[in-house]
Amino acid sequence: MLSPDLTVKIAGVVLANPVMPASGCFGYGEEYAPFFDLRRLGAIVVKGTTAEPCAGNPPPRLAETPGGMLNAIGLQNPGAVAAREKISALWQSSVPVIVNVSGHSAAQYRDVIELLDDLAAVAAYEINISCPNVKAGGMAFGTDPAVVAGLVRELRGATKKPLIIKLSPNVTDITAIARAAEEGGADALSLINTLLGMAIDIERRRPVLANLTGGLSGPAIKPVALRMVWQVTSAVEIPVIGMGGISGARDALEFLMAGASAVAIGAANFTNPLVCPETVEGISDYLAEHGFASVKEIVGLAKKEWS
Amino acid sequence: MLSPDLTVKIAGVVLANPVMPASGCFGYGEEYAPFFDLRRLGAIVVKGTTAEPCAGNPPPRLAETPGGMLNAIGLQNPGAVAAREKISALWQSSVPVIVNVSGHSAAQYRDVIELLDDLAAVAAYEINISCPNVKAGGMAFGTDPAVVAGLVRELRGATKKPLIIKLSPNVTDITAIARAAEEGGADALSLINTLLGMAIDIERRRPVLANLTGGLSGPAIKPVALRMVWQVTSAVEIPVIGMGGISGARDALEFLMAGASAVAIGAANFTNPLVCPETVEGISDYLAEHGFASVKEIVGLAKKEWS
Amino acid sequence: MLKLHKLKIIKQELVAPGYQRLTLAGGIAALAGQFVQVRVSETCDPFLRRPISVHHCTEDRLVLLYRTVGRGTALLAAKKAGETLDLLGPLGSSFPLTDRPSAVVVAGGIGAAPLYCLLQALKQAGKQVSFFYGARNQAELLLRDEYRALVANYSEATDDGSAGTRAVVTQLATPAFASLDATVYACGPSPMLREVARLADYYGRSCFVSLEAQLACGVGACLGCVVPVKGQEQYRRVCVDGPVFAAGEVFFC
Amino acid sequence: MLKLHKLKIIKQELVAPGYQRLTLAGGIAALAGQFVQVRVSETCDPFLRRPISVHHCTEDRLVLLYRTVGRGTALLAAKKAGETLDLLGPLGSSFPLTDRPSAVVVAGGIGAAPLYCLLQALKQAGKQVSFFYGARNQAELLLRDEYRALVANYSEATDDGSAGTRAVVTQLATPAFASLDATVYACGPSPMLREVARLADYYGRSCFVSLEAQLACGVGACLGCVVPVKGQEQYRRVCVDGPVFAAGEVFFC
Ligand SMILES: Cc1cc2nc3c(=O)[nH]c(=O)nc-3n(C[C@H](O)[C@H](O)[C@H](O)COP(=O)(O)OP(=O)(O)OC[C@H]3O[C@@H](n4cnc5c(N)ncnc54)[C@H](O)[C@@H]3O)c2cc1C
Ligand SMILES: Cc1cc2nc3c(=O)[nH]c(=O)nc-3n(C[C@H](O)[C@H](O)[C@H](O)COP(=O)(O)OP(=O)(O)OC[C@H]3O[C@@H](n4cnc5c(N)ncnc54)[C@H](O)[C@@H]3O)c2cc1C
Ligand SMILES: Cc1cc2nc3c(=O)[nH]c(=O)nc-3n(C[C@H](O)[C@H](O)[C@H](O)COP(=O)(O)O)c2cc1C
Ligand SMILES: Cc1cc2nc3c(=O)[nH]c(=O)nc-3n(C[C@H](O)[C@H](O)[C@H](O)COP(=O)(O)O)c2cc1C
Ligand code: FES
Ligand code: FES
Repeated sequence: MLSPDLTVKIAGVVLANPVMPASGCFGYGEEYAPFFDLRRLGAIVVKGTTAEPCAGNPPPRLAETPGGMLNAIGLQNPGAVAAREKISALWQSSVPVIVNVSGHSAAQYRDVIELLDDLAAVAAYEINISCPNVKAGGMAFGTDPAVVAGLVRELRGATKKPLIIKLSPNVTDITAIARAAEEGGADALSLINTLLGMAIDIERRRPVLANLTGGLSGPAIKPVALRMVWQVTSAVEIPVIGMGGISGARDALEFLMAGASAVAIGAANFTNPLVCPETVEGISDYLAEHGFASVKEIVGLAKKEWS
Repeated sequence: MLSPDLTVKIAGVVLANPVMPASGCFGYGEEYAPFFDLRRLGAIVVKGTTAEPCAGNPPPRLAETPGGMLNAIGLQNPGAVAAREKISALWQSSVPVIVNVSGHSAAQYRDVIELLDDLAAVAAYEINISCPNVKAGGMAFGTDPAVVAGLVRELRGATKKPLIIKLSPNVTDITAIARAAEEGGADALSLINTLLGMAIDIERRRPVLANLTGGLSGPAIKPVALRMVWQVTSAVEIPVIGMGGISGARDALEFLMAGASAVAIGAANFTNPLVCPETVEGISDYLAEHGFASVKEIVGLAKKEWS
Repeated sequence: MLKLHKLKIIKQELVAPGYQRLTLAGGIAALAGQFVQVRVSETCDPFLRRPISVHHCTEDRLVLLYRTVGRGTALLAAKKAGETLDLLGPLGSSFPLTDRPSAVVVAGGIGAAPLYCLLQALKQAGKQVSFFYGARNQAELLLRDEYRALVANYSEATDDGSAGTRAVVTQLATPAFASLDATVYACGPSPMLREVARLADYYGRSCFVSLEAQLACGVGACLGCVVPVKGQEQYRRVCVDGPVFAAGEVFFC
Repeated sequence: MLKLHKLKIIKQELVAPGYQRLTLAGGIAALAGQFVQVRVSETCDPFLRRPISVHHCTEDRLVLLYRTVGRGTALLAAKKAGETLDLLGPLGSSFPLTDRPSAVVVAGGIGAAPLYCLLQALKQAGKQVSFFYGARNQAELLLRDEYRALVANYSEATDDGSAGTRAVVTQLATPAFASLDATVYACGPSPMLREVARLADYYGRSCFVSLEAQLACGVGACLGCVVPVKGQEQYRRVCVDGPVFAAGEVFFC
């Protein structure tokens, strides 16, 4: 039997398979390189990168929750200049690198792009308009369609590379934001970022996280993520990278069938460092067993069967 | 040692303790009566009741998810007239009965109240403006502050009994909705209802629920619920009944410390039919061990310690 | 007060690859067709209890027979003698005995589990019982000798012919539907039940089937497990109105 | 390729009420102070791995010593000989050996776990070692004979005086800080470490402490486990930059 074709094309970039680690959960790749050959990934999405170095939030930054976790990292990163080196090193692995771009203003997003745009290593930008842990406005971008359209339009003018807009789930109608990003010129969308949550330590009688609130990720959020991927892929024409609670091939297949063209895996890397390559294999096995020649055949399949 | 005072007052109603089953998870009480003495509850919130009998959604209506479950019951209930009997029967137990009221229009909510308002058994109404499983508009009420304020104002004119407004978490800014309900004349708020989610069966390649989407509940949603309770109790003066993922006293204490004056327990009843009375005892034990004379002392405690 | 039990596991046996028989200390006075809701994990994943029929029940023993199909049943299968099992029950409706002198009982695969209890009750009531036991292959015909010992007429059907007749079990049972003045009872996969219901209707036999559905509460409170029932405006709950229904009520179109 | 192990459990011993020693087959070449990330459940609750220090490690054995404090460690304690444990490691920094001729090692409670490895290394390197072991009571002074056998000077402190001196362990150790030309090593609760750091600073001893934090990835990727470090603009990660830090770096205000 021929092995199924796993390639997908997102925003003009061809990926060898539809599986990538999610931003912030895989550093710049170096930490997971000892566990498996990174060339088994469809792409690598690196940590949220800002123009200037960013210290992030004070600790505690983590809390475990039922079926998931809260994080309030607050975009700790070495800044775009230092990130150049890490990105270039990563590229040696020949896997497309997607740079997650963060900022507190349109100008700051633009700065990151300008500092990185000459790097051949950068295959695309993922514009994080949805980080719930940055107080100065990160969330604001993600919740107002007009602001989103304007930001995307502005960044569209700053680079020829593909722009993937990463959406916040903490909104009443994610399809409105998705359409705004599409109108602004986005090449693709990523969803979902984390749900805004919190935890309280009843012995210390105070919030667990120094930042008060944090972003909820992991299996717990999968049903919400899947619903939003279904809704958004019905509302826009551009491809969607689906994520939120994926911890293996069965979850990934749900997202693909809901309409995602590719998937990203975040928190599950922490439980199982091999989750990404195992998911690639699991998807391939499913396709082979069920007689699909290409992963593209199952994208949105649950919708087609849904009258 | 004196046992701690567990009484709380919500919307003018005195409850013997701050724990009640959440609407839709406890029927009209009869199913759980064989497991424990219902008088151990602070209140009983009954199934969402509509003016006319309602068949609800076709099956399948349930899907298990990581740390939780999806439901798309669609408000199956016998209608307000038939509910009168069940409510009266329940009242024999002497525990305040809160009737969860649902509808597709302001007039329908009003009808339910008119059909029940003479019943002494009804201690308060919980107005469900947030059911994600009713297509004809249930959600719409819950997502627009102006509509919420208008609805509450109208219902305020229809009854002298306390009105508890139950909010949807599927919004960008729940504090705006909460303030609107307060302005409209709400006596208290309940939050959260379920998060909108879905699941796909990858073998059958179609959504698991006949209704496509369903409401996510259970431990998985606790961090989101807790965050919203914290936010809302900072934004309004009226008391809040907190719920979402509570499965025992430790969870309930988190909600109380976040600012909730009482808590409701939904899906956890399915796993542990004794979860409500066990939670009452666990709260009492915690108060005694930590030297609190009354549960009211810990309401919002995590906020006070939070500078 | 009632229905919530913590029973000690006496025996956990692998009766065939992928099939377990679990013996618990303590009786719960269940009727044939009723089930229990088993808590398989102390954690919130899996979140819900798992419904398992009462296979056999005495004053001081409860026996479950189950197939390991997913995570919940795998966790159940991993529990060992000496551990305690948290369960609710007995829950749901039971198979009614009728005034017919004989009974035709049709089992498909693990659907045989609750029918063991029923065969005992029928035997006790002095009924003439014909039992038709279908499975994919010989290995999945569980506890054959024990079932055989309870009935007057015992027949087997397998998909691959590795035991009994190579046929679907309803085909094998058809002559009995035609010839016997019997009440029909069945448990198994849905297509099998539908065919049993059709045959019973055709031959004018009263017929009871046990249904499955995804449950949450198991006690009638959540309204999650419903099926449409003939002539009823409201859906009925599998967990309290069933799992045993008159076949004509639930297979009607 | 590296670091992900599935090791067979050889022994699971209760060494004191609430404390377990777990012996695994297979060596992972860990240094004193390093830890492993243990997967305690196959399900998503608890979701994260649990960090446990390497207590003892040979070519073909890995030994962990841990306290059962919550659900994760309870699940770990429930695992039995013959089962397999999924773990990542060795992870993190280790206790450095210095050119000082002697060492003062201070353990608070279960903080003793990684110090066993260190005491072995110090012994092997021919250092003169004074070990101060503090706990709430005698029962929580784990494996006393084994620790005692590794060191020249062994002293105990308990909160209730049920063994050794009734004192906090840092009080007991203070004279050694003053008199010995030693490197100081410590692991235990944060207030104890802070006091050790203060004493070491006061007496001019170089000092290394092992910190705890809530971890997620354990490999440096998530930036969740950070602590502020003196003179550094960026926070440092406990899981890769630590858990062992120079005391002055992390206790500086
Ligand atoms: C009233 C009742 C009585 C039952 N009695 C028995 C019994 O005596 N012995 C026995 O082996 N099983 C019995 N079942 C079925 C049993 O409950 C399921 O097999 C079990 O819940 C599966 O749990 P799991 O976690 O192992 O599988 P999951 O991981 O939940 O699912 C594994 C696979 O099984 C399928 N599945 C899950 N639940 C069901 C279901 N209820 N019906 C059909 N397919 C399902 C899923 O779609 C999935 O493909 C009964 C079910 C009901 C409703
Ligand atoms: C690098 C490192 C090495 C460690 N080595 C050991 C070891 O060798 N032996 C050992 O017994 N423990 C060790 N620990 C601590 C151990 O990881 C925790 O006790 C464990 O994760 C608790 O898990 P749980 O699920 O049982 O408890 P939880 O249910 O998660 O928590 C129970 C209670 O313990 C507290 N708690 C949880 N984690 C920690 C923590 N990391 N530090 C302090 N309090 C915590 C919680 O706040 C809660 O009050 C180490 C921790 C780190 C970071
Ligand atoms: C520790 C951590 C750090 C994260 N950092 C970022 C980030 O820098 N930029 C971003 O866009 N998303 C970030 N995310 C969100 C993830 O990329 C992902 O959208 C989310 O976690 C949902 O996926 P999951 O459930 O598989 O983790 C972070 C998530 C986690 C858990
Ligand atoms: C099966 C089921 C039915 C529900 N029905 C209703 C309802 O009729 N009206 C309502 O306001 N909320 C309903 N809810 C929502 C719950 O009352 C509660 O707000 C939600 O489940 C979150 O709490 P939990 O996580 O403890 O379940 C229902 C929830 C479940 C699981
Ligand atoms: S499972 Fe809840 S009503 Fe049947
Ligand atoms: S736990 Fe992830 S960086 Fe330390």
